[in-house]
Amino acid sequence: TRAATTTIRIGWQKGGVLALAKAEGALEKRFAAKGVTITWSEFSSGPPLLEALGAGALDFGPTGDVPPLFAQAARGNLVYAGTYKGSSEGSAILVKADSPIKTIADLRGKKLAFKRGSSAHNVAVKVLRKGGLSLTDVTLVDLAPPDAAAAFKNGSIDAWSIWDPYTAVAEADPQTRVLTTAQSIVDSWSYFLANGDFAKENGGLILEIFDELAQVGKRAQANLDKTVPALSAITGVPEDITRKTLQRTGFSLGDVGMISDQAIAYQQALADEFFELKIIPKKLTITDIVWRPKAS
Amino acid sequence: MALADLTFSRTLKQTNKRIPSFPRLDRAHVLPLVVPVTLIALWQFGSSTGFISDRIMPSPVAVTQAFWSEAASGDLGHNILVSAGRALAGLLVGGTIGFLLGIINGVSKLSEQLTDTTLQMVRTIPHLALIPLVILWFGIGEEAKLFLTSLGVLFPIYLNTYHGVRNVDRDLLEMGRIYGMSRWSLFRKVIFPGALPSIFVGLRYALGIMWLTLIVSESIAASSGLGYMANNAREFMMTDVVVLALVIYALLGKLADVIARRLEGWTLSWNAAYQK
Amino acid sequence: MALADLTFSRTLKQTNKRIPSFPRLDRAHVLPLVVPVTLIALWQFGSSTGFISDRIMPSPVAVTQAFWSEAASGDLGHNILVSAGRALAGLLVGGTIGFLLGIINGVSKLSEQLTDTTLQMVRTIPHLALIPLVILWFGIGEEAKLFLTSLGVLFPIYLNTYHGVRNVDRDLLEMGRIYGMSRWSLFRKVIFPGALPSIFVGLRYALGIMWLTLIVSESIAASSGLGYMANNAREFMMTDVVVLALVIYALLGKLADVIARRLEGWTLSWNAAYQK
Amino acid sequence: MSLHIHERPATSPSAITTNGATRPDAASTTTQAVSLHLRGVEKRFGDNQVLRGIDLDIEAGQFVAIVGKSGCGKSTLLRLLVGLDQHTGGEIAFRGEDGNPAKADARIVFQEPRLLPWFNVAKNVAVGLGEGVDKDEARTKALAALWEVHLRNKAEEWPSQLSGGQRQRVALARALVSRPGLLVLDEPLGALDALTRISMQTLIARVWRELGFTAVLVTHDVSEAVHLADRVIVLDEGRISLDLAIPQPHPRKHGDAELAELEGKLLAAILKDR
Amino acid sequence: MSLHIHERPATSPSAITTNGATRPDAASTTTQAVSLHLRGVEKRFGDNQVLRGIDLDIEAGQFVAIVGKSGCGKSTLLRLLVGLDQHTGGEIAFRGEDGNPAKADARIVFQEPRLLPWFNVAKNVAVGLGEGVDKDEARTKALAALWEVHLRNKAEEWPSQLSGGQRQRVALARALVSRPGLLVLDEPLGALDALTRISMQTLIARVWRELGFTAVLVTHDVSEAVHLADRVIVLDEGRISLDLAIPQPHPRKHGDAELAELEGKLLAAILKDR
Ligand SMILES: Nc1ncnc2c1ncn2[C@@H]1O[C@H](COP(=O)(O)OP(=O)(O)OP(=O)(O)O)[C@@H](O)[C@H]1O
Ligand SMILES: Nc1ncnc2c1ncn2[C@@H]1O[C@H](COP(=O)(O)OP(=O)(O)OP(=O)(O)O)[C@@H](O)[C@H]1O
Ligand SMILES: [Mg+2]
Ligand SMILES: [Mg+2]
Repeated sequence: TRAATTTIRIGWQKGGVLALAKAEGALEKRFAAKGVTITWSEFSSGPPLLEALGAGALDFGPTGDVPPLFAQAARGNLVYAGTYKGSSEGSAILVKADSPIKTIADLRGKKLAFKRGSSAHNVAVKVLRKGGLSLTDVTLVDLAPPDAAAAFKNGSIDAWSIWDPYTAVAEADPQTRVLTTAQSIVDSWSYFLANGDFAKENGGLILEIFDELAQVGKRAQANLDKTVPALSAITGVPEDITRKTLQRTGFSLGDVGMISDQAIAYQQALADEFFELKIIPKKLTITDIVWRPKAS
Repeated sequence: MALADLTFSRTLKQTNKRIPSFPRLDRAHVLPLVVPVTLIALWQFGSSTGFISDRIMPSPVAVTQAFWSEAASGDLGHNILVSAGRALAGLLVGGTIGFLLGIINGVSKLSEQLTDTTLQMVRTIPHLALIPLVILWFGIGEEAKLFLTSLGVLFPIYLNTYHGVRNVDRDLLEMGRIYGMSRWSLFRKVIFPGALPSIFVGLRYALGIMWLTLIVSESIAASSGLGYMANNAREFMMTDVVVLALVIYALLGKLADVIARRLEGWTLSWNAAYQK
Repeated sequence: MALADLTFSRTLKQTNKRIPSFPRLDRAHVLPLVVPVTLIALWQFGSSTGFISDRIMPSPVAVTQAFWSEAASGDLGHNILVSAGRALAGLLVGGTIGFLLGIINGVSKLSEQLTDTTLQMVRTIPHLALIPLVILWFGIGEEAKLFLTSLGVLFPIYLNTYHGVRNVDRDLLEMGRIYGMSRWSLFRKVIFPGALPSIFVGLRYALGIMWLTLIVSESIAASSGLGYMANNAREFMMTDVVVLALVIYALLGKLADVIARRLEGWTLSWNAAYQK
Repeated sequence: MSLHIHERPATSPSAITTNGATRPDAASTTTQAVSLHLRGVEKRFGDNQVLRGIDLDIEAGQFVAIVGKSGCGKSTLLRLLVGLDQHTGGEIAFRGEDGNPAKADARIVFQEPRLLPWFNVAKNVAVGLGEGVDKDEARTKALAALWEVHLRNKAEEWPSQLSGGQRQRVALARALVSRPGLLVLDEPLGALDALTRISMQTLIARVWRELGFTAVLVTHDVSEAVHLADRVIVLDEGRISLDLAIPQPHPRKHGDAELAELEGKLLAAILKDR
Repeated sequence: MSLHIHERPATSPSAITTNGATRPDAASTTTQAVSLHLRGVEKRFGDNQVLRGIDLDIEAGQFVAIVGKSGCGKSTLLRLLVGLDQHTGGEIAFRGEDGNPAKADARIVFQEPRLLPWFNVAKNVAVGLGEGVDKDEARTKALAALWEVHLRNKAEEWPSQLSGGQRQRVALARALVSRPGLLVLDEPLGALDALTRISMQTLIARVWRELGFTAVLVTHDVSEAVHLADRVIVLDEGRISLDLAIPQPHPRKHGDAELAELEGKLLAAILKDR
């Protein structure tokens, strides 16, 4: 057995409740009495964060819905620990304002860009299906958000499946049009994941993190005038755009909690679908890597 | 021991000749294999006994299996071919530009003073940092990849061509003038062959850098190629494929080097240093 | 004109001396600035007139503004300092290892045959492809960055040290033996100073590569450093900051080169080629 | 031609037996030697006046050696003669054997052979023919010139495969292949060992006798000057300080007591203030 | 000492006036010269038998020159004498001036000066003292040795700042600074121009007369051999083909008719089948 944990290594991405907690030093304060310190590592997207988490270089961090599927398929040593919810409105398919693409069906044969293995992948699959298309009906372009933004700007791609805050940033440009958001197409589940070993031994700490995050989130959502500049300072995203992302339908920073059966079912359905589409190489059982606090 | 090896090298050669059971040629061929083979054996041993967790490093057997499955599906061959095509195109474009710049700057003081400093500064810009601009300028197609690879190849060829031309024996140049060579003859008969050994050094550096740049450029919206395979494997955390990609890069690097050396030995047959 | 410049360089020097209004020294200092200044002027002109869309390329003024705002917030200075610290640490570790390997392989035939091929193959592995393994081995902290930067710096230093030692004048080595030098003396008085010019070439290559590797290693979970700044600007398409980062990379590369040359000129004062 | 004070047989006996082949046709053409006329020739590099007024007449077909201390201006003078540099004062004129002004048509051989390492021996010699010569013709002439320096059988080798003396012979063949009226030699044997030097001296003497060009040789080796030249000129601080005729008939023997005496005399003149 | 056939003054007059300084103390120690005794010495490299049985006795303090065609084994013999290679047959012995077996204590000077370009002249000379010598003492001795070769005033320069002849003089000083009993010279002047060579010959002759070591000189230049040595040995195909005494007294003059004759004789012997 290991000595009691004295450090929690948290991976974070710009935005979200974790960024706010970092800015406030809330977790540090919470754990100071226990002698536990927090270290922060910044990631630009979910996959590299899970890469580090699965490799044991991190203890705890947030991602979207799709990245954990790949991490599980790759046998990374990680578990689903909790959920948070964003707004499906923040995920969208974008086209140029003057684009001839007016409906989802118009995407047939066009170049659609998104990062493979990101939540935008899922959005693309489901939006296309709604329009009567499948992934094979469009030309897929695998681009990370920064590269896709550049490619979108100069017209190298016709459509772009993307999430907030990139959506909001792009929307601010008058030359951009939202073809459709993911609202009522995709559920906006996001997850907190933990390293498997860490979760096994530090269930208590994880529960406390959730408790703290929920408090920080509720406070922040209630006081957007303070939250917006704080978040904007962290991310470098302009304040008006930050405000817009925080005010999307259904969005709540305080919506942090333990993983629910509903989320597990959603995630299992997603895994099955992606396996059928041959996006992931094997059939996954989500409950295999769901962490539950030990009854004690 | 060590220094003796160097200073008594003549004596050593002598000695080796006299041990027929361990001839020099074989020794030179076998010794370089000792370290890699030992490492791989240890690695497999460690993996089999569980001493090296396959989380940290997939076993050689796993990598070999990854190789077979990638090779069997035809993906591996296809990816290598695609990358090789991109590499060659970049080598051709970047190499030509670097070569011409090197010749011009080597021959003209004015052009050198005008452009050398600029080129030297551009040289230190990381390709990774250039990607957003490259996408803005060239989009996400093959042009962007060609641009990046060419840029990577350009500088070693430029630098070495330039130095090669600069260091062409001044006595030979004067000789050319004395015998009334035209400018074109002077270039063809004196400057170019004189700079050739140095250009080959540049080529070998360029071949190394070529693969390095390729993986960066293949992170832009590629759907095939070695870089795509490596980037993809990383994203889906398939460590066996990651290691496979590394091994293939190493082998390709070695192959390119061997080809360059052959070419060198063949073109520079007049040079005693390249005669075996 | 061009060829004449080269072959008649003696005469040219003569001629320049006789034009007092345009002395040689100034010309050598001014000419290298002509191309960059012209380019920047054209670029600004193009941006101002809208000929170059700021989508494609932010104007020099925008880049300068980005510089001021980054500098004023203290971020820029901080990022440069952090990166410089990482670069130096990598240079120290990788440089030392490369230097030692180069000396050992240069001096011992056995060690060279055992390790050189392996090293040459490892050399061609792209750092970007190594990242997943580096994370597995070293995590995401400074160790991982140090490892990558060291690896990048190691090979140019190794290669050039090795060749430097190999090419030490055999006559001088024999001389050392004749006069009964101990191994340490032979190293200190003959081998090391003889290899030094080549080691400096390696150092200059290494300094170039140092920044290139740094940006790759700073893409691993960094929250400060130049690479972080560049990657971050890339994420949010702040092209002005992207270009600013490029300019800073170019300047830092130039600076490192100037420092290396100074060091070179100072250490190699005995060498006629380095005397001005 | 009438100026030559030594016999020049149409075909030298030594030439016929070399390499067991008969003399190639192309080589039988002899040369239109030129005479040199220098009046008050000066040369300065910036503030440094190297030549301070040289008056010198060299008959067509004569062999003149120039000796003198290092830095006294010997190479500078030679470079003026072949037009590699321009003189800053005085006059240099060339006349044909008929006495009319003529083109210099000069060739120079340096201490270093300056062969192109990436051309074989025959192609190196062909460089001496200049531009625009038909390939077959160039090769024929090159082989003939190689025959003259006894290297016909090395035509296909790389320069790196030759000894120092052989390389210098290739350089000589290259200089002679175009049948120049004036051959200028700047310490051509300075880098060779003493024994090779002696056999090269014999070779140069023979080729000169056969082809009849005007020869100007710069050397540090007084015994070499005395052995080869009709006339030895001592240069000192940019001026001619001694002009000594060597009347002995060609070919000359090593160990000749009279030559040894002339050599001692010249050495004394050169080294007087060393 | 009694063996020397020429006078060796305790202090040579030329030495006192050089550089306007008096001779430094450290240089006044003379040498314990050794005699050499070779019996049937053989050397083969693989199948190539280079030396085929050399019998040779050289008295302590004698100056012997070895001449012969390129590749006849001269350098090989010298390398055996200084222990740079091992002979494969026969015997090599050294005796002190008292007749007892002695350590060779030999030094060698090559055609290339082999100076360390990154050490100044004085430090290069100090290398000749070997390891573990006190720094101040090393410097004193080095300066004294430089004084002997008339380069005291160049002690702080880089080798690259010297002329070829000066560099070779530094190499000589380095070889002599430890007062070896035997000095072996392998074409030491081969790379120098003829005039510099002549003044270097004078210098070598003088140093040898002053210090009294045994000297073995390999040279291609027969006139150099004749000018310097008590005895000239011709090597041919690994054997001694001629052993000629040069009885003329030292110092010798250039242009001497008797020396010229001996030179002609030696040349004929060496070049007989060229
Ligand atoms: N291109 C040049 N520019 C300036 N000075 C020169 C140039 N060429 C020669 N000199 C100077 O002219 C002088 C004579 O040089 P030159 O080469 O003619 O001497 P030399 O007699 O050939 O000497 P050596 O016997 O060493 O070859 C020297 O002082 C040299 O520095
Ligand atoms: N280390 C060696 N290994 C094999 N052969 C050698 C070696 N050293 C010399 N030889 C051979 O021994 C022969 C004599 O060489 P050596 O250097 O003694 O000749 P040399 O008389 O000094 O010639 P030169 O006048 O050209 O200097 C040559 O055939 C040479 O190839
Ligand atoms: Mg000269
Ligand atoms: Mg020899």
